[in-house]
Amino acid sequence: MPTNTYLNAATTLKSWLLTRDHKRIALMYIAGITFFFGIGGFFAALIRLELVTPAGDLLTDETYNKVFTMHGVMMVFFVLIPLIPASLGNFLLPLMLGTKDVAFPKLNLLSFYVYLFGSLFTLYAIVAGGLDTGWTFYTPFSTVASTSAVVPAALGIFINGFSSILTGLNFMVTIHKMRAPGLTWFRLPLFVWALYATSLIQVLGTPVVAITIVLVAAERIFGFGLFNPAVGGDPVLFQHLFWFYSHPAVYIMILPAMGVVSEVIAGMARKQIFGYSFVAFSSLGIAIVGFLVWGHHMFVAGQSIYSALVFSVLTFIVAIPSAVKVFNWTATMYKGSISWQTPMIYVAGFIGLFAIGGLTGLFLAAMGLDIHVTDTYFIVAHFHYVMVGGAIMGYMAGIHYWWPKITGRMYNEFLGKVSAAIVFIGFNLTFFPQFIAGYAGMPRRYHAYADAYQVWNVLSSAGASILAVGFTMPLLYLAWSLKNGEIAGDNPWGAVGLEWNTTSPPPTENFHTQPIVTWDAYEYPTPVEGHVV
Amino acid sequence: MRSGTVFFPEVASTMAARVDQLYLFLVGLTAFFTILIFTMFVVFMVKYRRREPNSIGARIHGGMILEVTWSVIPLLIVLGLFVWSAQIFFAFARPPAETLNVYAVGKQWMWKFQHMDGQREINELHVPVGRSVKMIMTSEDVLHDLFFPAFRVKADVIPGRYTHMWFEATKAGTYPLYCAEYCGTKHSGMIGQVVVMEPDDYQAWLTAGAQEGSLASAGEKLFQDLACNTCHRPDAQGRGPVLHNIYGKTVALQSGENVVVDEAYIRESILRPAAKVSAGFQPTMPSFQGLVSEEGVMELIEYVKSLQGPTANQAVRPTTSGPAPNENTPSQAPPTRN
Amino acid sequence: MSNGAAVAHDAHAHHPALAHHFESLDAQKEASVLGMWLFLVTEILFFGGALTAYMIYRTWYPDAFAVASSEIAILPGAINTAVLILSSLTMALAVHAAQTGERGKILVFIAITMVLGAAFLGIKAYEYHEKYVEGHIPGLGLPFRFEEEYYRPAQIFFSIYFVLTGLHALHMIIGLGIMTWMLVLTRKGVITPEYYAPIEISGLYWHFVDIVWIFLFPLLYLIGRHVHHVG
Amino acid sequence: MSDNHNQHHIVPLSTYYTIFLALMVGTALTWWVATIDLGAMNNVIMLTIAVTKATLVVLFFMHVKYSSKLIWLAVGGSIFFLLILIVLTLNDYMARGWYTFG
Ligand code: HEA
Ligand code: HEA
Ligand code: HEC
Ligand code: CUA
Ligand SMILES: [Cu+2]
Repeated sequence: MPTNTYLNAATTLKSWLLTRDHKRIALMYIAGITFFFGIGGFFAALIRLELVTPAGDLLTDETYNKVFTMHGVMMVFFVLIPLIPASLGNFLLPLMLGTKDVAFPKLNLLSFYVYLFGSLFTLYAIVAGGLDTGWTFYTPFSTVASTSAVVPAALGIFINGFSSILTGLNFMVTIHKMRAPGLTWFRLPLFVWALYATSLIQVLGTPVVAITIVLVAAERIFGFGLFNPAVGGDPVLFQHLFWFYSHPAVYIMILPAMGVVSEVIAGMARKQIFGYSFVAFSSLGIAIVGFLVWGHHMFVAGQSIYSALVFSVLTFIVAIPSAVKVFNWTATMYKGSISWQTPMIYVAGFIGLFAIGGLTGLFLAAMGLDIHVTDTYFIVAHFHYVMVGGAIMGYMAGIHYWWPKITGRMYNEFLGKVSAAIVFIGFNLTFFPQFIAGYAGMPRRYHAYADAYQVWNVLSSAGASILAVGFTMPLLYLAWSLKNGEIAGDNPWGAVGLEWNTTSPPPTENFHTQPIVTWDAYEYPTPVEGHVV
Repeated sequence: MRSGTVFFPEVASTMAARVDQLYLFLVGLTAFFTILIFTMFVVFMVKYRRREPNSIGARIHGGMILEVTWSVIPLLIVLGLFVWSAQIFFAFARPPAETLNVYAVGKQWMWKFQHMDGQREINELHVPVGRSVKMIMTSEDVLHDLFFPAFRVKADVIPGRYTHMWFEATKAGTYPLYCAEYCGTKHSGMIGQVVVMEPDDYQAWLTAGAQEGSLASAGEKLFQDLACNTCHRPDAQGRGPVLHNIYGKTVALQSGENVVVDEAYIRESILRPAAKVSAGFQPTMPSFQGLVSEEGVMELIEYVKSLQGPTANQAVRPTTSGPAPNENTPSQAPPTRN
Repeated sequence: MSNGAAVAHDAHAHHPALAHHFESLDAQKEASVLGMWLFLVTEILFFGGALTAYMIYRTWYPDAFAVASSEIAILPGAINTAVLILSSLTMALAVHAAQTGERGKILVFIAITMVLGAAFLGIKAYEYHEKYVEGHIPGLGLPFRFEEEYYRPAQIFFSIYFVLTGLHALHMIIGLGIMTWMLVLTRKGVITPEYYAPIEISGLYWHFVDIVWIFLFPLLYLIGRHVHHVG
Repeated sequence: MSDNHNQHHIVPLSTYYTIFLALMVGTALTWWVATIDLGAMNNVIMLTIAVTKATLVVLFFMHVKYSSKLIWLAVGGSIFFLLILIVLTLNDYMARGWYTFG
């Protein structure tokens, strides 16, 4: 192990809590996000336990509603939105740009604490009465009917939003202003492009959900009636404002994962990404066109049918850049030198699951069909395929891929592959049946359901228990490797990219000498110096 | 109750098969692309697995022809899907000219249905086979959503406003109905069944169940009880406009706008008369908000709608002719709220 | 090579405000100005969400909104507009003084800016009080008084009025905090013609808040006024 | 924009005073316009004045006239996305009352 690393630069608690080092901040995020993933997963377990039988006998209906709401809130706002940008993004962005830190290190630390504060605030809301509005906070239920702790929970999400905004802002400035000499835009790794596109959404979208939350809170606290039909307000307006952010937000979740996939494929196949600029621009395309499609969540919500028409066609179009990415990745594999390490296994999983998740998105974009499937388990299956099968799988690939860089040690390859396989199997068993149950008519957010759907629910719950094992294993063997893992060396995969040009773990200043870039991304020299086959 | 196979809900409406076709096509499309891509990916992983520790991949940068191909083909596919799905959507949005109207009120946590002939039902809906049924729906509290899996149709039910949907059942039987928009504690208990009957059975059910008379006659009674008739008289001598024959007409408002008299407009006139004042009248009509329930409003509406035919002295109030109203879209732009 | 890095450090690191990861003060300033602008982008969309609600309801209830907005006295709003524009001028002058290194002037102009900001808030408080007296607060359990015809949509108008002006006032208060901090920095001699980025970006924030008001004034006070109760 | 480090541009004081005067005149003008009846043109004029005033502040007080393209892009971009929000939402409300065709 190198002697001078960011990990041993200082070891006091204070040196961690007040650090401005993007790498340490990234680690703190990883800890926080894992914690909330655990909580979200705990709620998921309760959901699946409840749904084993149709009767709804484990939890009361009130508790069940709180459970799935908190599951959705935790997973969306405190896990998936920060997941990759704040952890891997924070760690890697300056390394990939060949710079010492992000543009505003203090702001970076601040956004971590804002994240922590916001999410703990929402946790407090659970204690203070829970939240039963669903993660979507639809009015007028959330404003006039719900008796749960809507305001504290929403306030936590509001606070948390600043964290997301500040991270996005920080990254954008960093990418514009801090690139190493010679590192032009078209030499950037695709992960950086993906982070840039993500930041764009964070900066442009998050404020709108923030004001929406303010309006809901104003209605609950002061009794202002902006969405209240009783004074002539329109509940559907809330949905417009909410989805203006929350649809692009799903791309906040998937774009960074797509960036990871590009890196892992290039690194593991030791090959330039096929159609680099198409993959790069498709990220921007998704980010921008993604702002034009939010109304597809409201096809049956009472919006104008002409408006629905516009949103539908735009939704179909936004699927194209995703298709372009998938095809380019597959083409990249052609004549690669592909290593079968755990990250690559996860990427293969990502491709299959994201294809299903994305293509089922087309079912929903198809208005005439969405009428039948909206608000059923078909939707639940769709979004778990993209969010868990896509985003979480991408994260798992990335965390394994860069684990040696982050910690200087290797994880256990055998356990890695086994748990990847378990996750893949468990995942499909959990969520595939939900497509069928959904089409057969099972509504979502149901605490008790018709007997006819029980088959699918039992399968799903069985799958979830396998999935839980699959997610717990990495937690254990990764933790174990921190002390006992094999020393990784600076570039275990024999990959190119500035992050592999420094020690593992990197020094606080990231590089001992300022890198000057004279090559394109993923330009592989022969022979490659790597340790792992 | 019949709920179809474990894979499909019962196919029990004219639209269901059309929806299923699109669904099956998409299932095929998804299977095709997923298998294609996943197989290629895995095959490449095997075929080009790393054999030498130091080997690198071939230097390939990209190819324009491929990029264009795999952008344009999916684009054509999705545009085709768009057209197909939009056709189905418009068929759902456009009820046939002759429909059997049923009112539905969603309320935490039950469904109330009212038939034209006066039958009221809770969490159970009787409809005949082979006739288009139009649901005119509103909510007393929060959002709900009336969902008939067997008919492949659902629509949100929104407080303060009417939404519509229609279906034509094709097969007698009993099918589930659900609330599909989350509405609070007993959302999953807000369920019931729709009983589709052969026309004769339906007639029999109608006559057996007739209690208070038709909706319109209940409305007439309310009209008197609430003293509407003191102002709205058939002879243009009252303080308010004559309500005969106004349904479906376009009337002029004080503000200079015109508005089509449909359910939404009548509802608004009763609950918030000051919002749109008819031209030539003073806004003296009191609001009946809180004095009359959503069901009562529906009865009044049906009564006003039933006031067709000649009366004395019709020409007093200014009406302008306009396109026939389409109940599917409540009224002109701003008026859609109420 | 850590030696080389140290040498490079020495070359331009004499300025205490230069962070270790920036090449030069110029690069650092460019980054912070860009950062501030991106923050203002989020602010635009933040207010934009509420403005969207305003637009929707304005097109729904044009008459009610016109009547409701003419219940608000123009004079205080107009004075406040002038006060804010003047404060924007003094803010710009403060930045100018920072660029030319006239410390005394920076202090004076920032102080004037703050006084004007406080005056704005004072007038705003007076206006809120008027609304309270007139019974135009659509919530807090207070009685809402309005002519029957527009009773409900007027509540929506005033809800939007209070949300927008309230958030604007909150931004002013935060602005006053920032300005206080700028006074301290200037007093301490941190601000120099080489390093005045803090003043510059605080100025950007202040001007932005001014711009919001430039829109709020016609939108909330004036539009539709010619139709009803002109005065 | 005399030097390449455009951030160092110092705007002459006279510019600031001119802009200030223009803003004050604009405010007075808006008020006056509000009190006369020009039909639909009232709102158009008032909003045009507001947009002009805001543009002046952005260009001169906030130095965007002297700033890099990137800043222009940020300003333009945020307005563009705000318009998306407003236009696509309004589109729904405008079209709700339309008749279905066929
Ligand atoms: C990571 C998150 C994520 C992602 C990436 C997506 C991606 C997409 N989503 Fe999804 N979606 C959600 C998360 C996500 N979604 C969530 C959380 C909800 C529900 C929220 C709630 O109500 O609680 C939802 C709901 C949702 C709805 C609303 C349904 C309803 O409530 O009625 C719709 C409707 O159009 C939709 C569509 C799409 C489409 C078209 C894509 C596209 O971007 C997908 C593009 C990808 C592909 C198309 C696959 C790859 C391409 C190929 C394999 C090549 C072949 C391609 C073609 C032939 C086109 N989604
Ligand atoms: C990132 C997003 C995300 C993720 C990862 C998940 C993960 C899972 N989700 Fe969830 N889900 C949502 C987002 C997500 N979900 C959203 C947005 C909703 C909608 C909510 C709403 O309607 O409002 C929803 C709703 C939802 C429902 C529908 C509820 C209903 O409509 O009634 C169901 C039902 O099966 C479900 C199941 C699951 C399961 C089994 C998992 C599994 O994948 C979870 C597996 C994970 C674990 C079991 C934890 C692993 C253990 C550890 C990591 C160790 C523990 C660690 C510590 C203690 C530190 N989810
Ligand atoms: C005190 C007198 C009064 C009473 C009582 C009254 N109305 Fe009216 N109504 C009016 C007047 C005046 C108008 C026209 C002005 C307006 O549109 O508000 C009107 C308008 C209407 C309209 C709109 C007609 C059109 O052509 O635009 C309907 C529908 C209506 N009333 C129904 C009812 C019903 C139903 C009731 C009883 C529940 C009722 N009214 C009670 C005075 C009254
Ligand atoms: Cu009613 Cu759900
Ligand atoms: Cu979406």
